Amino acid sequence: MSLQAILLVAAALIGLGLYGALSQKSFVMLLMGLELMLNGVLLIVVGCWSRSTDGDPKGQLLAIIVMAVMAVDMAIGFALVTAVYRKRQVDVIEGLTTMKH
Amino acid sequence: MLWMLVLLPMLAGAALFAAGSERRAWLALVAGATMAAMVLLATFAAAGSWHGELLWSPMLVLHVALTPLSAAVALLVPAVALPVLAYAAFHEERPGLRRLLALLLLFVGAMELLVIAADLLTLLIGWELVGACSWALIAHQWRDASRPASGLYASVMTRLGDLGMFLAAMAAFAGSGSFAYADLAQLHGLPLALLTFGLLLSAASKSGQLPFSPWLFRAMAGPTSVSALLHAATMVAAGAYLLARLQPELSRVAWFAPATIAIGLTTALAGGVVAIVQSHAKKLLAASTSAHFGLMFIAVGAGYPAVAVAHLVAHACFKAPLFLAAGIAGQRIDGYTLARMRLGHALPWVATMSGVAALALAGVPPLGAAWTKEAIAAAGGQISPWLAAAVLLAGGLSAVYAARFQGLAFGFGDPPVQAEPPHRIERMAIGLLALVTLVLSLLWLPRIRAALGELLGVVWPASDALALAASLLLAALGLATGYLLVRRHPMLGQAGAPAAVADWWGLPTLLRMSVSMPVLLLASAAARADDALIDAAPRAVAWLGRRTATRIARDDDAVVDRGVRATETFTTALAVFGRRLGERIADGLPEGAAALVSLGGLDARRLQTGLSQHYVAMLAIGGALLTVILLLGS
Amino acid sequence: MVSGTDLAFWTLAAIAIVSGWRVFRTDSMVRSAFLLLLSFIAVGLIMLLLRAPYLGVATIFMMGVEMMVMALFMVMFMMNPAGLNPMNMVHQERFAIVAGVLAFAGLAAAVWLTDLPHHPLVAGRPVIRELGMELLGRSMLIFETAGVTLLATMIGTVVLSSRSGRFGPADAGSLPPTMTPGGMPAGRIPKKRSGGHGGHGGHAPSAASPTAGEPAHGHANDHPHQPPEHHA
Amino acid sequence: MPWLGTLVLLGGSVVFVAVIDSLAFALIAQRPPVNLMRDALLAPWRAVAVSLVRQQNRTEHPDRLNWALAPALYLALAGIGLAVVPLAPGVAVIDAPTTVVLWGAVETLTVIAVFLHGWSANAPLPLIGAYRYAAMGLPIMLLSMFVLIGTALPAQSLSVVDIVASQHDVWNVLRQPLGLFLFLLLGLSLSLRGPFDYADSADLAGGTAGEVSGAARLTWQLARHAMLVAFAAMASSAFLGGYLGPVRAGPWWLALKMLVLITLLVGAGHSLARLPPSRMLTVLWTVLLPLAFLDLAQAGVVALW
Amino acid sequence: MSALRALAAAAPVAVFVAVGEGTSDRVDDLCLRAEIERVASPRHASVLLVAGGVRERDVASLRRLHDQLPHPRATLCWASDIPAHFGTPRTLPPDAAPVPALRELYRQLLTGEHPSESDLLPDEPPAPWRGIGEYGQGGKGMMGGTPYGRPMPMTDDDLRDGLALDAYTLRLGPFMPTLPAGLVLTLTLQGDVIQHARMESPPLWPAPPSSPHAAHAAAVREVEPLDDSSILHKQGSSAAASKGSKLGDSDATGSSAGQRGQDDSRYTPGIARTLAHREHQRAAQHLRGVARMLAVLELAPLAERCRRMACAIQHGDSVPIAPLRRALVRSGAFAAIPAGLGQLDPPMARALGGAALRAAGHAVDERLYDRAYRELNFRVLTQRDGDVRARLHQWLDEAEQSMHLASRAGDLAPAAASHADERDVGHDPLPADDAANMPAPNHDAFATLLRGLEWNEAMLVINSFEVAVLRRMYRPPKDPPEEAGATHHGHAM
Repeated sequence: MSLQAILLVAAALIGLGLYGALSQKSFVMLLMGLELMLNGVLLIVVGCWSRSTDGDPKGQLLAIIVMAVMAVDMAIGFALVTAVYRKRQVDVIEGLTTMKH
Repeated sequence: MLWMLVLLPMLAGAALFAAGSERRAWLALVAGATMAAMVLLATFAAAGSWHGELLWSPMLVLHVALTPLSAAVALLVPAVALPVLAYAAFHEERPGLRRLLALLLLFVGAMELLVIAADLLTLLIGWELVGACSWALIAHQWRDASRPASGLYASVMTRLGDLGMFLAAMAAFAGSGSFAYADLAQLHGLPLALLTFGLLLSAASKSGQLPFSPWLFRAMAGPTSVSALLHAATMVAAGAYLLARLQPELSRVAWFAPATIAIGLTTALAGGVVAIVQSHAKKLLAASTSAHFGLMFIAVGAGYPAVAVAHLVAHACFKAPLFLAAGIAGQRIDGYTLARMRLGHALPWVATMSGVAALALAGVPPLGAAWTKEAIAAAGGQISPWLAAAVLLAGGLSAVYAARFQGLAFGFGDPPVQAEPPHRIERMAIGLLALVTLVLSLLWLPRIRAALGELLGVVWPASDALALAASLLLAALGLATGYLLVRRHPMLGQAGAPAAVADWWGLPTLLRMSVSMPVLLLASAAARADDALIDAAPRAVAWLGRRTATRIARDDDAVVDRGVRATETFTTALAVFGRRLGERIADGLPEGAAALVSLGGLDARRLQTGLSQHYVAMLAIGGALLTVILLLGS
Repeated sequence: MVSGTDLAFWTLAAIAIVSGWRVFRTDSMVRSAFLLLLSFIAVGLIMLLLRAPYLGVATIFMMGVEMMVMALFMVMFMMNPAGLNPMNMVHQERFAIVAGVLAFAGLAAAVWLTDLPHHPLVAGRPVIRELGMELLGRSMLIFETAGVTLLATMIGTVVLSSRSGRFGPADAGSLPPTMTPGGMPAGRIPKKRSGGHGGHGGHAPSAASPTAGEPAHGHANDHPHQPPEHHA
Repeated sequence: MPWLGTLVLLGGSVVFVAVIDSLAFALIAQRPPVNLMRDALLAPWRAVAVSLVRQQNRTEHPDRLNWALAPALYLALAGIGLAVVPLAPGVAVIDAPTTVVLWGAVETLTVIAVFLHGWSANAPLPLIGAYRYAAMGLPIMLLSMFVLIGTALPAQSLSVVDIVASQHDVWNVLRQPLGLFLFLLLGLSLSLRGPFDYADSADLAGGTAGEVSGAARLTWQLARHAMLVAFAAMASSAFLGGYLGPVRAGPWWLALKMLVLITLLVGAGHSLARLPPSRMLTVLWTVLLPLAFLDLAQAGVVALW
Repeated sequence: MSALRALAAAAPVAVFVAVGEGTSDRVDDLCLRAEIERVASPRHASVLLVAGGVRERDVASLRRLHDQLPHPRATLCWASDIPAHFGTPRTLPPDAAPVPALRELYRQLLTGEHPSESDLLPDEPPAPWRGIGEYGQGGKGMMGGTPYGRPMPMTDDDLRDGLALDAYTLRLGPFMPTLPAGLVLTLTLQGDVIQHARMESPPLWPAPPSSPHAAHAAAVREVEPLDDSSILHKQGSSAAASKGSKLGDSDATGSSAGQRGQDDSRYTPGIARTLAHREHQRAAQHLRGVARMLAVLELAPLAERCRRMACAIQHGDSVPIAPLRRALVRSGAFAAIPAGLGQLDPPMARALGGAALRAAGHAVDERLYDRAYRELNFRVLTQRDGDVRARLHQWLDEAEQSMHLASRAGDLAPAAASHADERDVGHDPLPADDAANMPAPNHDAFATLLRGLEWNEAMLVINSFEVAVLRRMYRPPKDPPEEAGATHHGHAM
């Protein structure tokens, strides 16, 4: 279980997340994609913390901060989806075509 | 503190010039006070034997010190300057009076520096300052063109002498590594010789000895007080004082004594004769000054510098009032021709004072001047009896022209000449000086002489009765001939051979012929050569340039015209070409660019699909590019 | 020699990656949400293997709640939450695949090339105590800031998602999307929305695109009528 | 050893729960006392037999994987919940340093299990049951976590083993009396009982379990009882000192406390009315959560003191 | 038969009851028996009991209900003729005791003697699932309507939040145990919030019409032989205390006849419509209402206790209501019901009448005009705010008052059974659909009451009305409801 293996797994998760974020039509699935990428990031943080800093508490703090980011990201994402849905009643990315000047 | 002696007059002069008001009394008061202070300071300095040095640079240190001889002269200079300055404040005309008195004060300071100098460098500085002051003072009335010319003539002649001083200073430094007088003892051989030659040359030029004596006559162009102070009492004395000061060191050179005696004797005799036949009052006195300094040279050459200094003091005391009197007389008849003076009746007080001075000039005992003349004779006698005789002869000559001066200037002329009496201060000045001359007669008292000798630390030369008697005889003989000359030949020296002799035996013309003429010829020849040869090249070049310019101009017309025509045809062709193709290009480019931009704009707009997934995609691409760049960059 | 933890790590990694991949491939949205949860649980367990007990379990704990909410949102907003009515919910598929692969390749290359340090955490270290001291000790500010950020997020989400906004109801004038641009809103006649249009009264269900609900001259509170000459 | 002990405890307790459940129902319903005890004792086994005999039905297009996963997950979570509890000093199946957080994770995943159970049936009433339980599950889980943190304070550790050890001289229920009451509410919600039974409620005709029959329904009921057992174990460990007891500490004290709590909960389950969901949510968020904060603060003060 | 099946056979029979016309009360009493267990969902049942006559429009629902039971399953039609193409269920004449039949049927089912009945309907969706879109999705209009038979949720603005989410139209069948028997609703839900409610068909009377002048003794008789004495069996000891008789715990069939005989003298239904009897009926009726409310409040044991008391009272025992009220207060039932839920405004209350009217504060009761009651200085009990909680209190108070009146009334036969009074007792002699000629309330009371409520609150409101009041709320649809078979394939329940 070398750090290289961990980071490779995390890279795979991030790649999958990116694939998901780019390919999915619906906003919520886009959020899922981002969440998966953050999952990869979380694994990286904990992996590096465990394998290289031999227990520096700041590593764990960073992991907690990443988790906080995931929470905030999801919360704001859902709020925006709701707001957009109220306004446009659309939950598919194609529905929003006004984001240009 | 000794430096105060130098700085006080200089600062007073500067202050006087900067802020002084034009009122004569105020100027006289300031000058007088300064001189009185200097006299006091000099006495203290002499008493306390002060000395001082100024560190100019690690190598160059200016030393000043007082030996008994220099103390005496240092005391003499302000003493004589006091009455002369007062006289000048009231005698000279008003315009430029502040400049005159300031320069006189500056001169007194410089003279003091020269006197108290203890090393050649300080001496050189004082020597140069004094020369400059003399040039400035001679050319005081610079509005009259001849005065500056005379000033220049005088300063050039003395500068030639000064070169000797520079030579001496360099030799001293080369030899002993420092300028101090004390170190001069270490010199020997060539440097010592060079030093002696330099000093002797400069002393001779400064004291108006032959062959440099004619500049004194040109110096008489300055105002009377200048002539009195500089060209009689002090500046001219610098040369004699220098030799007296350094006589112990210089006498180690074998040829120093005879050379000095030779110069002194010839000048004394020649000067005496010139003075006798001179018809101009001030020039007569100037010739007499040269003569008496010749006597001082003889005394130094004989090995008795003290005697030279004593005679210097005496000479200053009786020559100054003579000049002052001549000044007054000259002012009255508006000219200095002796024959026209005869002011005995008009200026009785001045005449008497002048008489006392004339007697001293003549060397009539019991005046001090006589004793000093006798001392010189005695000193000369030490060398050889013939020298003593020559000295006495010179003394006789002085008696002659003393009588002639007194008789002509202040004799009793047939038609009584009317002139208003001089200002009270002028009379006081002449009176003071005459009084000092009388005080000097105390020298005759052996005790006073011994005390003075012991004070100065010198041994007076033994004077024998025979010499004394001979001098008395000669003096009486002189007075008589003078009287006769006045009576019979009052116009002597104004025409014919005596006129030529009167002008230093034609020495100025000789000098002119031998020195200035060749130099001028050489200069003009060089100028011509320069014009002929050196200028030829640039002229040729200029000529050549003009020729080519003309040819170019000619060709130019042909070429240029053809060129113009060619360009004209070319431009028309170009225009035609332009109209056809150029227009298209000129318009095509901007329109094409505009089209491109609008196309790009359209594409860019198409890029903005409004669909956020496309934006996310672009973000991803951007991120990738960024990482690639970062990777490439690292 | 493959040790127990390595075996566990590789199985969990496989679970995480496969479930991560299946998240975007399943039709049923609720399943994809809980597949993501499975992926997170796998990562959490890996963290346990990496001797970060608190972080692992906390991840599972937090992600459980989050995925629950995610599933509810999926059901709320997605047209086909149970995936019974297969529809294509994917766009720019190829590009996404390429991007994903490239990202993975790039990161993998980076990982592969750098020589990573290897001094694993010693077993006995009181990791949780240190974390506690750190959170409420030296990095108290960071921790509190994160807390305040979460508070701000809560407030933000409420404001964003609530109906009543400062400038009138958030859904004023919103109409269901039309099947064809400019077509009739799908499935129902848009009745006058309660908080919707101001004084203009119910608008006839003319075949008007949602943006051109009103006749040309009429004012529209938030649907400015595009002038006809505006060609796309 | 801990494995065996925990399994025996689980099995025995589940049977006890089933018996107490039917006995409490009969007593509260004031049934004629004829062979009441016999029926109550036999009721669990009979229900098992009936379920096993019956065919497992299918609805239309259910989410078959999740439908099977839900009861299994629910039972597994109950198992994990119980495994966390120490039977004797230092003796617990899972003795990780963060077992309290693990218990939190169990609570969270229980909500997901019940939601999945309701969602997978692809029928309206179970779906409504799933929604309502999801709404209820989260606040109650928050409530319980605050209270548990309260118990972790004196132990200065997140491990249940340490928490029990910290109650050597004074039980946590004395340190924070309010904590046990609030924690018990969680028990009702976790095991879908009485006032907190929003998932399998009667007004939804069985709720999430309405469309389930046969073995699946059996595992679901079994899981419900197992979760109640796990909760009782956790509650008694966290608040009543687990295996600690006056004469000699040992697993019997734990068992006794669990049985008391189980009886209390089953009785409350059958005799307390259920508020409508919106009203219950208001009570939870505005009354019970602040109470939980107060309790946590009080526990903190006690711990600091 | 394997040990497992033997053990299963010993368990109480899991019965799902499809309540028909006028049998609701007797079914409640029946289910008090220990031998059978009434289950909430057909999935948990082994035997489908069809009690009473099933209306024509409910037969389709019955068929779907039948297919929802898991194998091994069997059907027992009790006191009802076999509905059209309903397979070969076992039938039972109305006067036969259902419980032993049920046990026997169940035993045979387990032993395999009685084969598990097969499905009545083909097991595939009304229309093929395949959509017309290239991905197999979507019918014509993607949104709304009922593409190929499945009710496709349509987006509609939520009442409370205006968020246009899926509004799901649900048809709650006649056999929903929570709802009064026979009531069919069409609800449009967002989540569990009711956007729109409509009563498709009114609930069935819970008991056969027993009004003296309309149905004669035959009709009453038709009900009487029902072996409800066995129901007494389940009555709790406390209820029996008042009566003093110790209910034997012997097997149901044997002793019931005896017991019934025992209290015949006191309670001769139908012959002397004594005031006591009618008050007992009223009290029982109210208690059954309370029981249904408690079931919704998840207080199943108390509900069963309440039903047992109702059964006892209906058979003439005077059971004290106070302990029940105390138990209710202790269980927090009143506190649980939110204040102001299902509040009736005066016009609606007047239109609906009955206990609901009195709960709304209007002292309107036929009994006031009855001389007998006046002699017993009868006072009309009213509540104040007319919401669900008030109605619950009203039921309890009236039940207690009725018991009090019954105990004091002795054999005083009411001089004139006023027509209006009987109506509110619930035994409405009028034919099922006579509501049409009643002054229909001016607007759809049912829809306004339920609009915006959550599911739980809606159930509380529906169950807070007697069947008579609910029937008055029923407003027949203007155009004939398209009853065509497979269209509204709503949920079978």
